[in-house]
Amino acid sequence: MNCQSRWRTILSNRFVLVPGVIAAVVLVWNIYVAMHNHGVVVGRVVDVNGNPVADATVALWIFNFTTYEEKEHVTTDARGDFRFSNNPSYKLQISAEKPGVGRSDRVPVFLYFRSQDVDLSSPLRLGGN
Amino acid sequence: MTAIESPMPRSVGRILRPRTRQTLLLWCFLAPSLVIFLLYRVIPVIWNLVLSFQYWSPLKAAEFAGWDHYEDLWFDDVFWQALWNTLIVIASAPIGIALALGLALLVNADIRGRNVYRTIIFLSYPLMTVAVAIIWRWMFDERVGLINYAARTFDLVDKPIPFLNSFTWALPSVIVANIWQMLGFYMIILLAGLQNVPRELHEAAAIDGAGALHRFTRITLPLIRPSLFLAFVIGMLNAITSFDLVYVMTGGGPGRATEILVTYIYKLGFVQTKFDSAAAVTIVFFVLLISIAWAANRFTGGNAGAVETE
Amino acid sequence: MKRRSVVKAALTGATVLAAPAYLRAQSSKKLSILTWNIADQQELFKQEFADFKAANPGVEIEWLDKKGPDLPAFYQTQIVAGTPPDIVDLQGAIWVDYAANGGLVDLTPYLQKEPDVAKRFNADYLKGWAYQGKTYLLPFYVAKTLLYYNKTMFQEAGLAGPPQSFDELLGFSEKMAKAEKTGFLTLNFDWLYWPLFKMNGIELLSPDGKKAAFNTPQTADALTKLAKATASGGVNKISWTGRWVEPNGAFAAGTVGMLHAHSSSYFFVKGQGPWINGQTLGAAQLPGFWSTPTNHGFAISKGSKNPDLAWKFITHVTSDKWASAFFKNRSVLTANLAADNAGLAEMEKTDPLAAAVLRTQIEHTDKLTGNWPLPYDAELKDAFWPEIQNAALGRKEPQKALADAERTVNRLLSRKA
Amino acid sequence: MMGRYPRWPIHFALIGAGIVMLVPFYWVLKTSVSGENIYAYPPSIVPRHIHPFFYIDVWYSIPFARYFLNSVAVSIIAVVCNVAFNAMAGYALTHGFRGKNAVMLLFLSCMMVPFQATIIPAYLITGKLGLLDSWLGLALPQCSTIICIFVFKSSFDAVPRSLIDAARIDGLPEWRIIWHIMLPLSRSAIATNVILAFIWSWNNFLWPLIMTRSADMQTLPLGLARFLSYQEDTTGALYAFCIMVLAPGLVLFLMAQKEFIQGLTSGATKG
Repeated sequence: MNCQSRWRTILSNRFVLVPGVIAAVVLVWNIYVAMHNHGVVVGRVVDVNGNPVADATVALWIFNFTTYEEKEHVTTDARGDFRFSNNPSYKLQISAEKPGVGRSDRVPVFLYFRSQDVDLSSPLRLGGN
Repeated sequence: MTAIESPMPRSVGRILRPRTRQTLLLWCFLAPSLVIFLLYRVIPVIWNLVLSFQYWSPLKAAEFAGWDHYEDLWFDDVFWQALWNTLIVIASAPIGIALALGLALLVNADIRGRNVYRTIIFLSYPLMTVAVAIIWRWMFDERVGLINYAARTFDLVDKPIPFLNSFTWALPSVIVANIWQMLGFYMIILLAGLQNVPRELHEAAAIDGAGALHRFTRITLPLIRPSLFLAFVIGMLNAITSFDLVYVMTGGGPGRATEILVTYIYKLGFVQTKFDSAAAVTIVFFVLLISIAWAANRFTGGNAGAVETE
Repeated sequence: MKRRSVVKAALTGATVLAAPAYLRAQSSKKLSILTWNIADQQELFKQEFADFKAANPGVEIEWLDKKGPDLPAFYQTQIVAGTPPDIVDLQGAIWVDYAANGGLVDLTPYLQKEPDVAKRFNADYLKGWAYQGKTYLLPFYVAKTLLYYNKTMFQEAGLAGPPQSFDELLGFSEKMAKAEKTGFLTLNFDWLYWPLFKMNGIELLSPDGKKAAFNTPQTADALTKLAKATASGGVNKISWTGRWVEPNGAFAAGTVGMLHAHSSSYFFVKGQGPWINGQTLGAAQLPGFWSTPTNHGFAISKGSKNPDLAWKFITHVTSDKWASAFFKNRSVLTANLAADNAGLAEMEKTDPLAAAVLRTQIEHTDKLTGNWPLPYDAELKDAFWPEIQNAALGRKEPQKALADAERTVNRLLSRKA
Repeated sequence: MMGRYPRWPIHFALIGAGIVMLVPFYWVLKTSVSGENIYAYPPSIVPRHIHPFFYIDVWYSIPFARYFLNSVAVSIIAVVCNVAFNAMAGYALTHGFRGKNAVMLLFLSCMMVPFQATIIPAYLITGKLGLLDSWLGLALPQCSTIICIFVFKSSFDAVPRSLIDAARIDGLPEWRIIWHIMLPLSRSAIATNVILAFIWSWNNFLWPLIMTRSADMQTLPLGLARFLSYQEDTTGALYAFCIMVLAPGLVLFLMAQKEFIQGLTSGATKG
């Protein structure tokens, strides 16, 4: 069956193997991206000693070329969670504020691709100032 | 090697093709390359030649200028400084070639992993010159550069050396960066030459008691002269290709310390919009390179074909 | 010869396929704009183009952006090829050469037809773009040199506030020069160092611009003082050898008492110097309030096919509305009076330090220097500056350096007359 | 040659040379991954917190995919034309004919022309050909290089004459001789030409800068100029871009380096 062995030699040839592997990785990555880019950003706001803060206003800053500009406001629900639904950018800053309780400084969030769905691991802490 | 020059045997020629048809075909094979060199090398040189005898600017009509531009160059000490720096850059090529010859000899010795060494040393050549310039501009930085940091940790020097900002160190630093990038390419060309030195010659000489140095100078050097000449020609062209390196690393500064002819041509033409004097400098530079190549060719004894087989 | 015809067919096919994109999209009214190294304002330009297209239907706008050193090469090649971009953003004095050679459209008739356009701008800055009585550019964004000073180093050396005279400036820098700390540092490209000479009453050229006028005892005295201060470490050597990254990087490292540079240095230095805030950085005018501008303006190329449309576009882009949007985006002065005042007022609230720096850019605009409208400005700079550099670094006696500079400058002026 | 000598001094010297060659690469990679400001002092040898976000920054802030496509298209055209034209010219030069020395001198002197001085005439000529702002126009100046013509010439000279004469006697037309005899024997010279042509067209900076007018015809090196411009600072994004521009050239070189080294070694210069 020399045509099979011929195929095997062609496939194992460096010039076919390396570009083939690269193309496969790119394809898998694009599929993963297509499944995860709805622009959802989920997180929680807590106060200085750790318990959640209800209806604090959370601001989403998106990156446009050189500066961050404020795009959207959302308020946290009873359990202190907040959710943005259409974040277009790959680099964000998020800040939370509640009059009387305090403000958090702007937390930078870096994503792997545009509008990647992300659940913020560490909560936003409202500082005393 | 047999002399290739001999024309085809008389008898065979008559059967296949009349000679004129054969030469016509050869010219067709040469045609595409010739057209490209004509369009992008020969015509521009003629354009520059014509321009160097005129007062010409993109917006004004041209008028005959005679030898004025060449005369201006004679009195222009920036031109002489740039010419001197260019000659230094060309003279630095043999240093790079000598280093590369040393490395080629080492890599040519039958040791394990010599392919890995060869690849590592050649790695710097595919890099973009602009990227090389950025890296080395940072390496030579006075305050935070790696070279000053290493020199201070091994306290070779008490005060950091301002490499790119000092009139004495700027040009050597640019040459070091240039050699770093070209080392791999020189080594590969010299390695090509070394491969063709037949091994038996060395064994025979060794038996006769010739020392390593003696064998090197008597056998290896003469036989790799064509590759040395090719490496020198490419090294000489560095005076042209290191435009990006000088332009990004030092911009010709400090003062005129690293101004080479090709950056001066670019500045004259595009910054001072004096295309006619830039053309004059181009022609002088072109004649200079041709004469150096002719002299080098004569010195190394090979004939015009750098890689000629004789 | 079958083979050659095949090759010929392939070549013609390739040329048709590869016909240049912008020729195919040739429409009746087409505007092309070449900007100088400002690709970061892509979003703002998109909005401006859309707004302009809404007001003038059927117009195609092509936007090109080139880095500083590359723009002249691209622009002049396009001029020679006869397809220059209609509008070009030019920096410093490079426009004078094009204007003197008849490469730019004279805007004075347009300004006379619409007098309110001229009234928008700061008159001193607008005057900077006049050559032989004709105005050739409208201001896009402007900057001029000011004196940044490191307040902590000033307190350490027991100095109250910024120096008021040349000798005080050198005295302060001597006091602050200890170990690797230095007192004063200036940028040196595009005549930015010239106020140091102007405050000593030194003129570069005779009033008619035909002869060098700088070879005087005052200049020799000032140059000797600068050389002595450089030798003793008062003046940092990078002033004479650095370009952009080196001087700003040195000041950002916090080891330099004073930096003489224009407002865009502030954002570079702030990015690299975490120590910089309202208490540690002061911004003031140089003694004598002299300063060298380094401005950007819009010019219309002579080869443009519809100059009137180009004029409408540059008045549109420099209108109060878009100038203030530009100020807000890039926090830089546009010489548009309404936009600058509104922008500065608003910035005082958000970033007072930046506002203090930018306010210096519109004060004492009657004392602008170092911008002689000469068609051979680049050559004059290359003839004069190397000698000052040699003298300041102590490689040449000041008197000899000035004599050599005078000879080369006079030879240049005689050739150009 | 150095049979009897101990091995370790050779390895020691080569490792030293290797370090000198690799240190700049390592520093660029370290800065592009960790991103602490390169002007921070003292410089840290090992990168502290490693993150890939500079590469993502580069991917989105310039149209990287479009620039990459342009660069690849121009390089393919340049490499294909380069190999074809150089092989033909190299083959022609193996034969003696009347104008041969004149052509050799012309080729050698063409190498000496500084490209910076030929920008305007080259642009005008490309304009007249109607190839402005197009892939073919970008690739045309690189469609033939003289060094590679000589590499082909010497590898064709290495082919024994008897083979060619035998083929001629059998009545093979000229181009069939090349296709079936000459080229297979100089596969390594082709590899040399492919690698060198790819490197030179991929890293070409000044010609695309002058030639391209519309933003979507620009090649990768021009993107670097953009990073150098308004982000004059030296954060990781600039170095990440250097790595991303460098990577394709390296991958191609590592893949084809066996033939490439052999090409330069066996074919280039017959002693």
